[in-house]
Amino acid sequence: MDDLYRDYILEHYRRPHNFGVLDQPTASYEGSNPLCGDRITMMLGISDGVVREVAFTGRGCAISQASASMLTDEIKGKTVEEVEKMTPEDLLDLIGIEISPARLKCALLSLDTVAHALADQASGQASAEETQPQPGQ
Amino acid sequence: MDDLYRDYILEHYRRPHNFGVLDQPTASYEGSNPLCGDRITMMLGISDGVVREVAFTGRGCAISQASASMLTDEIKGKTVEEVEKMTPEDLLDLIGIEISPARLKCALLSLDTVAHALADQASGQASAEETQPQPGQ
Amino acid sequence: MADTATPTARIRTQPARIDPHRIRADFPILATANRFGKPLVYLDSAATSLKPKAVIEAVDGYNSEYSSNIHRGIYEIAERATAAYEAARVSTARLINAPEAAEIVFVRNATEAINLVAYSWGRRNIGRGDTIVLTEMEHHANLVPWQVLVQERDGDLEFIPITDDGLLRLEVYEALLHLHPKLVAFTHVSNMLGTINPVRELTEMAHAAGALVLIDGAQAVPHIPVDVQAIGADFYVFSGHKMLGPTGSGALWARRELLEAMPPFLAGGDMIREVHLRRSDWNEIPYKFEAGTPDIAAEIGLGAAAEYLMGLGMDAIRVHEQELARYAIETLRREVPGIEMYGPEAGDRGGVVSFNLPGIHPHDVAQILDRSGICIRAGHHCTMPLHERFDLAATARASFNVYTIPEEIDALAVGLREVVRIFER
Amino acid sequence: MADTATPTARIRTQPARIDPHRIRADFPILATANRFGKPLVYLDSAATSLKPKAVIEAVDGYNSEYSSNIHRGIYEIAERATAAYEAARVSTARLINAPEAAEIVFVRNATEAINLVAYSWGRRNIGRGDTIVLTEMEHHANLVPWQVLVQERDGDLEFIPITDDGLLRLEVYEALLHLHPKLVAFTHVSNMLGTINPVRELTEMAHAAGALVLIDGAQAVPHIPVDVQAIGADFYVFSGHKMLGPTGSGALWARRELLEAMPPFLAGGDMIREVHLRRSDWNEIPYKFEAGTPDIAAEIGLGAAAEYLMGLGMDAIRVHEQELARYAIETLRREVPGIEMYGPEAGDRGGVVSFNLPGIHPHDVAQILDRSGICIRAGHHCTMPLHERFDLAATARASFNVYTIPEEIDALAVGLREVVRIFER
Ligand SMILES: Cc1ncc(COP(=O)(O)O)c(C=O)c1O
Ligand SMILES: Cc1ncc(COP(=O)(O)O)c(C=O)c1O
Repeated sequence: MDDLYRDYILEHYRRPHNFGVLDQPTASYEGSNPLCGDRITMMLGISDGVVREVAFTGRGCAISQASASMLTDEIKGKTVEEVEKMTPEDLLDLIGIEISPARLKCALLSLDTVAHALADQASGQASAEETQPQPGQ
Repeated sequence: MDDLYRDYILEHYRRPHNFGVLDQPTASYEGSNPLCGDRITMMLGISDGVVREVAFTGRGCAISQASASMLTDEIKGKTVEEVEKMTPEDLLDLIGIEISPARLKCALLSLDTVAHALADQASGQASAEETQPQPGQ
Repeated sequence: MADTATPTARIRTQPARIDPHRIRADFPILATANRFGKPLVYLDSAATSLKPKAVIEAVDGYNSEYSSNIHRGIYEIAERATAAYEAARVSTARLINAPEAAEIVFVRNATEAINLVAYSWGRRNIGRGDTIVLTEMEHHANLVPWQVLVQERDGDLEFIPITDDGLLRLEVYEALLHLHPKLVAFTHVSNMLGTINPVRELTEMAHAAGALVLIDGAQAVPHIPVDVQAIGADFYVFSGHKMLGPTGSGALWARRELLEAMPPFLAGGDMIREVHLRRSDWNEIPYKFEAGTPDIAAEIGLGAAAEYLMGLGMDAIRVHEQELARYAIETLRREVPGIEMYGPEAGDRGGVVSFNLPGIHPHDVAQILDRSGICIRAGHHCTMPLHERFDLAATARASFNVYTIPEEIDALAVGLREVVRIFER
Repeated sequence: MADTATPTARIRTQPARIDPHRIRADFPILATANRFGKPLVYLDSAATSLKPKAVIEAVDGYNSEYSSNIHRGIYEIAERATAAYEAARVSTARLINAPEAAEIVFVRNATEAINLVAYSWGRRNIGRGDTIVLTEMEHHANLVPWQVLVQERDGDLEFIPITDDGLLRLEVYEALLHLHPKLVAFTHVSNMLGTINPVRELTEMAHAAGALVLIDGAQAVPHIPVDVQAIGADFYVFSGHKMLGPTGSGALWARRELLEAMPPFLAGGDMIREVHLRRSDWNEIPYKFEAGTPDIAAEIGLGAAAEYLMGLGMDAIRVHEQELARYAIETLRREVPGIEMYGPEAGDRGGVVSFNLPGIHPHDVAQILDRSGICIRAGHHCTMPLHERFDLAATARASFNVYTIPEEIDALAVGLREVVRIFER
């Protein structure tokens, strides 16, 4: 029916993959999108440069939650380098629906949060918190 | 030719009546219209409540100078009370041309200055200076 | 829509009424359709209103017939522009029953008006330990400027809390007034809850405690009769773009003595009397506060909007929108099971209905409605603290105006059922 | 006009030229006539420009097809409005070759832009004894905000004097730079003298002395190619309404690092990231500086104006207006005996000619020209100190734009001879 709300998107939203917490994440970050009230915490378990475990918690719109669910599936088992190379376009291709400009922030929150988690880990911190800039609220 | 620049207006502008200074004015005021650069000093010689002498100096557009010239003719010999009662309409009638809103300040500067001179005299001061408020510059 | 259309007919006609169906012909945008060919169902008037032809043409007329600067030109089109601009000030003053047009300062929007007061009045009157009382339901525009001010001047903010129904708790207000605030600032109508605050009572209480009062009328002036003299307010602000006027237009009204005592805010041309290299004198009000070339076109449009509203009659507009609010609440409650709505129960409330569907994010609601041409707002509506108060991440909001018809609320109900169906499938 | 028409033909055509006669068809107002049936001869473009159809229609399109608020709506017309508003930012950035669109802050006019810098940057960076260097030829907009600032912060103003020809005295500037000013602010093109200042050189000298540079481009952006990167400026400001755009539009450009380091100016919706009752975080640039609902319609119109100007080509516009200035100076000197003109001798000057007729007040000049449909400005043009410098109470000013044709200058000459005739009769 609606292009945006295909069955698989809603399926991911209702039963998100990898939803939950890791006991000992090696990288973790809470990203948010204050305009929408979307909020996601990404937790990664990395060893030997490979993302072995991944989990997320949070609340938000179907787009942001489905995006997080699909992204976690995608990056599990990838090398950190591969994950760092992922572009917004890659994620949008993965999601497979056309996202309007107003919803881009929702769709990309998960990738943005993963990127922050990896950057923090690289610079030795963990679990910093930062909100995502808004193009006007 | 031009309604505003009738012969008698230009005549008053070129050869203003009562242009000059009084030696011993009993009331005097310098009014100005910064937007135009019009500037008029009105001097009155009052005794027994009657304006016996009047003179003005200043520079400005034809409208402001002609207005001052005609006003001084008009008030000479009048009682202070009569002069105080003069309204902008009275002065405009005297000038006898149609003044557009943008030029009203020019036309009325002389009367405004006389009113200030009389008010200052009544309150015991003399020769104060004040500029006229502008409705936007 | 057929199954929900019946209740429409039940709304009784009364003497002072507007005919929204006829009014709709005045709004060119209502003849447009979205990318799927669906007609526009615009339910986001609290964000910005649509513009009637009278306003569009006022702006157009200036731009294409007499575009020129004002207050300075000695030629025909400049005099026409000056007259139109000043006539707009008179119309704007009449709309809120200001004692004189010179007390209307034209600004870009309500936000600028509040900042003007915070900078000009606030920097001079708020010092260390001085208190400003606000409410928990303020729009960010009537909150953040005061945060910045008290932070800079070492003053304090206090907040009138609200009940779960979205009403101000007057007994707490009473107690806060014992702090002898310098200023009490509150919204006339809440843009999220629809609450219409008892502004006259709030103002009297503030004055009795020695405080000045600023009222944010952004959501009031477009919708209910406003009489600043009857209210007794000191400052009253509103935006043109929410009251059928152009973006870029708006007004600060304040009592003459206040405006005269306040230093200028923005400095530049037009607000001065005399300028020398090292000092300047200020012009008289309102020009002292209108530095530079104002938004002549927009303010002329604001005047046209004020005349349009007065032509319809603010009382009649109020009746229309109150009925719409009641109808919306009834209809959505009946047609959309599980819907949660916020704000006071019908009665005295503005034409704004905020709601949530259980388990569905408002952004998803808005996005799905968009396909059907239905425009609602989703988010925090620039009232984050109010959303925090209710522990809500976001809400969806439908808001009305003179051109809103019950059929659009029916369409919303149908759309929301569809949203639920999609998410439940 | 016949007797003065010949010289027109003498202006040679060159490759990069605009055709003002064809351009005139784009400006609906040029088809109007005054109350005596005389066609409009608009020679007051330095006060505000006329608006082409492209701009009028951009405003109209927003108002009648997709009027909605921006950055927040998830529905079609709101996305269209957001896209149009942000596209206008891109066009505006391109016009002055700004490195990125995010460095363009939309404001009402040049005046607001300068005040924004004076409040936000100035309050934080100018303290006791700090010096700001201006020039004697500044518009009040680039003078009074700095007067207010240094008075409040106990700083100092110094002024670069000008020669009798209206050129900045660089040797004095050099000396003033030894005072280690924090800021040097000057106009790019004088609105009274037509002087085009050597902005790149002035900027380099300021930077070498450790000062930041603010350039008032209100009279430059509409008329000459402007490249803020080539100039090396720190702040550059201009108004939309003088560059064929709507009133209410304008821009501050500043380097990203400066904007990011500056605190917000106006506070409210849209400029925040998160708001709590007692504290808030700011949004990223440029949104941090755009509080509340902006003048969406006007800024969209500004984008259309920028595109229109770039379509004509700023180099070609410059050639056209330079020729007009030269033609005006020649023609008036020849046709109007005794006329006094101010500013640099032809050569590198903008399309502005200020003058006086001996013994006749400029207001009378303007008033008489008005009967013939000729619009010029009379007064101090918001440059009172500059008029004091030349010991002038007022001047008359004719100023040009893309739609100005030599025939209009001929008409002015005829009109001025008529003025002289009236006053000499
Ligand atoms: C050189 C200069 N700077 C600044 C301004 C102020 O422009 P605005 O009134 O649009 O703010 C003007 C316009 O009069 C000007 O000519
Ligand atoms: C109650 C209230 N106050 C202030 C504002 C701010 O209005 P503007 O963005 O036009 O300044 C709004 C609009 O969103 C509002 O609803």
